[in-house]
Amino acid sequence: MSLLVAEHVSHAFGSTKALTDSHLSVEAGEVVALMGANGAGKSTLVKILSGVIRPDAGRVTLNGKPYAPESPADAATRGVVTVHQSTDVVGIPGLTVADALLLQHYVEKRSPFFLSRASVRRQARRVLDEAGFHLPLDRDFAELGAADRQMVAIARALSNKAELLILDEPTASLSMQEASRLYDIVRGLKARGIAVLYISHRTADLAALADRVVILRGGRNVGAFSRPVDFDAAIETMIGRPLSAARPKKRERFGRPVIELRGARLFPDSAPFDLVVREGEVVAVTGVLGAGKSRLLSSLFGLKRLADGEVLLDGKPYAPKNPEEAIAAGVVLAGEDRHRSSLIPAGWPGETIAATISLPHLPRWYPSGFMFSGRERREGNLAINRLGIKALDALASVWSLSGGNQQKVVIARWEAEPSRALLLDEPFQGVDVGARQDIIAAIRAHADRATLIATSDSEEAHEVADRVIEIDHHSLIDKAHGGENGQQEESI
Amino acid sequence: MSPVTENAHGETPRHTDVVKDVVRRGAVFILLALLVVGFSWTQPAFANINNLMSILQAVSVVAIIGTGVTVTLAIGGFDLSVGAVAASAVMAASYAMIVLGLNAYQTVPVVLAFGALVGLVNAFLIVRLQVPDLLATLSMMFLLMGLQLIPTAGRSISVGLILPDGSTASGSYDPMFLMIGRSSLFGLVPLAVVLMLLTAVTLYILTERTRLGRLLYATGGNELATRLAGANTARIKTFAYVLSGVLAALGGVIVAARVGRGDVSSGASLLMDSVAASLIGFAVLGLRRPNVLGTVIGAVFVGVLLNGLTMLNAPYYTQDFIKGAVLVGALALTYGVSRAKS
Amino acid sequence: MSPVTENAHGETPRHTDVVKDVVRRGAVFILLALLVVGFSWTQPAFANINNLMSILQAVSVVAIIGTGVTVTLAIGGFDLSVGAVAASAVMAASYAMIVLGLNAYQTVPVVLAFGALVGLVNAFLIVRLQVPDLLATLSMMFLLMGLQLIPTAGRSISVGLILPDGSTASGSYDPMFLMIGRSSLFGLVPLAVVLMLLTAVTLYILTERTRLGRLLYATGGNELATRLAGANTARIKTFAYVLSGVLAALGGVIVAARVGRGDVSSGASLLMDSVAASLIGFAVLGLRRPNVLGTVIGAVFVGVLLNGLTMLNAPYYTQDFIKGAVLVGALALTYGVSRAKS
Amino acid sequence: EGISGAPAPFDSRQVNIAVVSFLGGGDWLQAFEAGVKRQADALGVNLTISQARNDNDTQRNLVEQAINLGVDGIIINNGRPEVLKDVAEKALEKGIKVVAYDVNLDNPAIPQIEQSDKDMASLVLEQAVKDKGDGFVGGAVYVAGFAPLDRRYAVWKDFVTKHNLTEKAVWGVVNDTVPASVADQTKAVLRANPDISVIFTPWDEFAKGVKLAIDELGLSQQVKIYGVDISTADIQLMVEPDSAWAATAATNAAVVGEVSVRAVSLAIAGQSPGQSVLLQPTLITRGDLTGNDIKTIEDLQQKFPAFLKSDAATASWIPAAK
Ligand SMILES: Nc1ncnc2c1ncn2[C@@H]1O[C@H](COP(=O)(O)OP(=O)(O)OP(=O)(O)O)[C@@H](O)[C@H]1O
Ligand SMILES: Nc1ncnc2c1ncn2[C@@H]1O[C@H](COP(=O)(O)OP(=O)(O)OP(=O)(O)O)[C@@H](O)[C@H]1O
Ligand SMILES: [Mg+2]
Ligand SMILES: [Mg+2]
Repeated sequence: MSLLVAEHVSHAFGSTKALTDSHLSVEAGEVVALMGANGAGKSTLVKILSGVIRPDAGRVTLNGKPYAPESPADAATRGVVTVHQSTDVVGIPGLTVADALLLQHYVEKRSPFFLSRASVRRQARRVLDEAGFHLPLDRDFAELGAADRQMVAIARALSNKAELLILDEPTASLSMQEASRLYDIVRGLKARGIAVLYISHRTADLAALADRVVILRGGRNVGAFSRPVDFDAAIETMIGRPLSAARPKKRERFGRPVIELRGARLFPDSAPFDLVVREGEVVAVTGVLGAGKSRLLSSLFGLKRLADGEVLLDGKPYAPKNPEEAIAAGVVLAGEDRHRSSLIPAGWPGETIAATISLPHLPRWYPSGFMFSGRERREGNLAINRLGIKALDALASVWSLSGGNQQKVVIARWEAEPSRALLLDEPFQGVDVGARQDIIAAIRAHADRATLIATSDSEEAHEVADRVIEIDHHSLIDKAHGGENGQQEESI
Repeated sequence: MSPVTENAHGETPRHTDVVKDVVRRGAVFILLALLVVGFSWTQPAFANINNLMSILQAVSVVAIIGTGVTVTLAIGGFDLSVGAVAASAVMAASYAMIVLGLNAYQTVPVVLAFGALVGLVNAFLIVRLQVPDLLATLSMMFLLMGLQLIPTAGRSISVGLILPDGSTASGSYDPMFLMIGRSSLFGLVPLAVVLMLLTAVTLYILTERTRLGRLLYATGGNELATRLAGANTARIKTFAYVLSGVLAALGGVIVAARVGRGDVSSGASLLMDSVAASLIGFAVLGLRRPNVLGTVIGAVFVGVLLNGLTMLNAPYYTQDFIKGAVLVGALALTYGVSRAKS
Repeated sequence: MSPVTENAHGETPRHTDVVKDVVRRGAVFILLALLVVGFSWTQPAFANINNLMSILQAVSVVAIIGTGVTVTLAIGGFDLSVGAVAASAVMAASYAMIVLGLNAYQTVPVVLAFGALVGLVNAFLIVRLQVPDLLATLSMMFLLMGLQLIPTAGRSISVGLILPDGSTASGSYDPMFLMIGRSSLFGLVPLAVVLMLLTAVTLYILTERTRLGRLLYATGGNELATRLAGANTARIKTFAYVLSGVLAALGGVIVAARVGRGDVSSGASLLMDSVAASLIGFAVLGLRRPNVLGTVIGAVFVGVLLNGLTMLNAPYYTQDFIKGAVLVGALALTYGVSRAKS
Repeated sequence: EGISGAPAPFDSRQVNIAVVSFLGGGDWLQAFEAGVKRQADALGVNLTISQARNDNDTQRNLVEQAINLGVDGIIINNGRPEVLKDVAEKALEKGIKVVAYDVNLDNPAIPQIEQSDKDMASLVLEQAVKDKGDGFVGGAVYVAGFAPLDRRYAVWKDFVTKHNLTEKAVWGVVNDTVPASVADQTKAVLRANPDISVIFTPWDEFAKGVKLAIDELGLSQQVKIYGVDISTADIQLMVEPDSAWAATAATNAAVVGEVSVRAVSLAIAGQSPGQSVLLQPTLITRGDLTGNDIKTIEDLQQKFPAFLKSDAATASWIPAAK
């Protein structure tokens, strides 16, 4: 008997049918991968199984008994534990990391009512140790980056007595190191007979773990593959067209230097390094968690100051004090964690796709100050077509988009106007393979600017960049002369 | 095809949904219309154009101050000092004319500048020292409640005021100044109402139809994202608090011009009423967010209610009750009707 | 790490940082100590133990109501109705004894139940109808301001009250009830102060040292995350509003027992003062978040200030001014000193 | 220091007196406190003045604080008997003398000073009946819960039955902008009830609002105001050409302040001022003011000596206030 069986499940958000008559079964001790392009309905199915939303139609059984969780708490008590895609919903700004790790303990009626600082630390330490992660327990959760948040979520989920563990893009912002630790953990769970439903856009994850792959497209089941999985075929089924074999052509010659760092130090005690990014060149920076990728980009964007060294922009000294100055100088950044760094909340003016794109360009698009001309809508629709954003109209809310399409909107913002240097921090978080190609094509289409991308995924780095450099302990290890052509592993 | 484009197959919105939506968006308007019809029917004098103008005049101060509160709500803040600013502006205007002997053309700019200054100080506390907005503006409120009384040692300011040093103030209210509160355009539309409409239209356009307005809301929605998009959020927030201060001072000018003297008051009821107007504004049009149009309609709504109840000779203590009950009703309609949707 | 939240890396705290931290965490305590020393020096009667008890007694009501406000702030809400609940509780207690002839043992539970009921209604509006908290509790405030007057047609309630039907109420204040406000333990510590301390300790433990407390703060910090972790946030929020209502009613009981009659009041100053105490509490210990201990210390702080200033014969309007100025000072120290850090 | 020839303790040391007012502001309180200061200066008394701002609990606290301060005497200005009785007794137990103005603490040891609200309201309403005759149609501005207003309004109710008047409407509000808000209400009332010819305003702030409304509606010939209380600002409103404010009745608040200080001083010196000290109100009509060219309170005091001072609670050793 299957552990979990879902049949004829449908769900609509207003007029958007996120899931139509879809089905899924998971056996005990099996790792099932759920694949689908952005907006295919994966997270919607996860939310149904974890009791966040109720399906419009369909039937789910768990261990043969009807299963219709009223709430996340209900799902958890029945052994279905979920790590959600959004890292915003993991912990509480203002409370500590330890509290975030123990949030579920606080809900449990059985755990002791009174707490002390020592008991909280002790329990949190135990949760972390079980997962084998290292995190600062006393730090405010708000200070954690996306990757650390993801680790909190995973550790917390593992501490539950789960029969079915659902992981919705758990590795989106993890580097190879943490990801492989997660693989070990998942294999351990499997060995204990625990079922795992795993969602990821990284083929590496799926290749390492999946016993079976279920593919959704447009909210419907369109295929299933068993081990050994033919991922090329799976991806084709998933995006509904063959993946273009042609890799984006790497340029041989670049223009003048745009960004030059000389003797730069990210922190007073880190090693100095040089970096030059030229017109038309795309440079990717990779490195493990906390290596300093984000730090490098934010120093160039006026959010942080370099501890030492000199920066030139187009040959002239460049030291922005804030993003305003950086943008005025032509240096733009799309931050990691789009919810915090780029989007206006739902239901609030400026939540539309058009407004998300137009926010930095308002002075140029509306020089009079009055916004009567409707230019942002036109520009928004252009972007929708150019990047293949799955939306009806630019005046739709970005919150009605799936995670990957939201990310495309963020990229579209900085594609809408020319810039000298484009800085992208983890631009492919949660973006499906097809969409990644769209985005890469858009990024590479510009020969007149320099692009610097920070990503923890070296596959992605090699796919997008002319040159990949690694950062470690806050300093660059330049592999520019290494064979980036030869090094390109099979990536999707 | 993406699910989003699939609504061709999707069901057309159901009938009950449409009704719900009308109720939600129109709840306040429907209640307002019912009130007007009900009052006019029971008391014909209510629908008299002069009475309607009186209602607008009565709400003008609260509406003007309320739009300022709305702008601070839009940037994600909250200005608790508006009532005290308005109360201090009444004192300041009276002081300027009666003690300093200024005329209307000098007094009005001075008082508005005073409001702007308070806004600047609020902004300094909030933007530079990063004091939470409620906390900063609450302190400012207490500060002003005391400050307004210091120049006259706690006395109300009227003609013939005896100053702390024993001498008698020689100035008087400039008749030009009194015009602001007492004259009417074409003998029909009180100047205060004209000021309210001007403020409302200007701020409506500013907040809903300009770049700056977009940035105001963006700052309130996600300050970090707005800053990363290159906006100077510190300046935007400062603008909002200065605007709120100036509008509160303008409200004070109108009160002073109407009453013709400077009375000691804490401004607490002005604060409550203008916050109420801003908050009812959330329900107007079902927008569920601060908006200038909603604020003004919210103020008018309360004004109609109070005027009508007074005409029907409802005891004063039932008025607060009915005000609260109608508020709760409007809210239940706006928010409750479609709670399944959110 | 996000570029924006990351901290200076690796620096050991410098000496100035330590000083700054002490100033930031201790700003309110340092000011409080300075005040006490200053007042005792200029006016020896100030440091008299009876006077210190008077201060505590004077702040007890505000502190108790303030802790309720603090709990609602902790869940990310805001209860604007507490002042009106307390004012209505005074009327309800008086009505219960004078008109209905109940005794103390019946009156107190009835009044506290009334507070709980108001909290339930607030919670219903906020949790079920999803009305924004400010809006819901503001409406409730207006509702109560009117409602408290309806049973007596706007009259104050004192012995010998003439009812709307013309008869005379026969009850009177139960002396046991008056004890709540007027008696002292060991002839020294007023019962109201004991109640304040009990409330403070209970709520301190509840909010800082229990699972429920964490869930309260978690709901306020990120409701969705808390719900996804399996908590019933609707019940948590309801609990907070009911608690706030009960504490406000308790505040009202103490006021009633002190004044011995039911006078009409809007509760506006109780609201402002208890909100002020909660907000000053943010600065206490440099926590920058709502916290019960801070609220009580904030209330005491204001109480010391006002008592001392009255003893020094400062006119009331300078008291407001100084209250505001000291608030701003405490804030500037708490928030400003370390703004480079954040 | 001390006043030579005065009884103890005035001859030997600084005497401290606390004044605890229930009100928070307004012309009346200003004048009262001015009178208190004048008489205290003449006596060389050190004052602690505080206001409860209409809050019962605060007033108790302030009285307790005065006890903690160890003053010689306390003047309680307005307030509620139930609220103050036991703290006043506590003060007496500590040997502190207490006098009360306009609040009946029902204790033989506490001299009562009274401005008769009943007399004030009767004076001005009798004038109204004289002007308009029995059976006129009127309205009153009134908010319950303020003791003096309650007493004055009760007199109006008596007049309504006794003189067969019609009370068409009762309205009123107490907030930050009393005159403006009352004006808004009054306009609504007068539009709904055009037959109202008299409006009784038991507080001068109400009168200001009603006058504003009448001016805005241009009804100053048809509707007349009969009020209570007086101040320089009120006088100016009454003498305006075509003013609707026909008459008011008042005691001189400054004199009340002086009498209160004298009474508590007598008590401190062990010389009883008597259980009850009554201050007589004066009726002031618009005609009195315009006829005598009175523009300020000072003018009024010159022309109406009864308004200037009271010989209640005096003694040879108490110097007159200047
Ligand atoms: N709250 C919502 N309101 C409206 N539409 C929504 C909402 N959430 C999801 N959708 C829509 O439902 C569809 C399925 O979204 P879902 O989040 O399940 O996709 P996904 O497969 O998880 O995509 P991704 O890989 O990008 O995370 C999308 O078209 C999306 O736009
Ligand atoms: N709040 C903080 N306090 C102290 N150190 C911090 C803080 N935030 C970040 N750091 C440190 O700064 C360094 C650079 O972090 P950065 O965010 O640039 O790394 P990254 O390579 O972008 O990693 P990630 O994959 O997490 O985004 C790391 O050593 C990190 O530990
Ligand atoms: Mg998803
Ligand atoms: Mg990073």
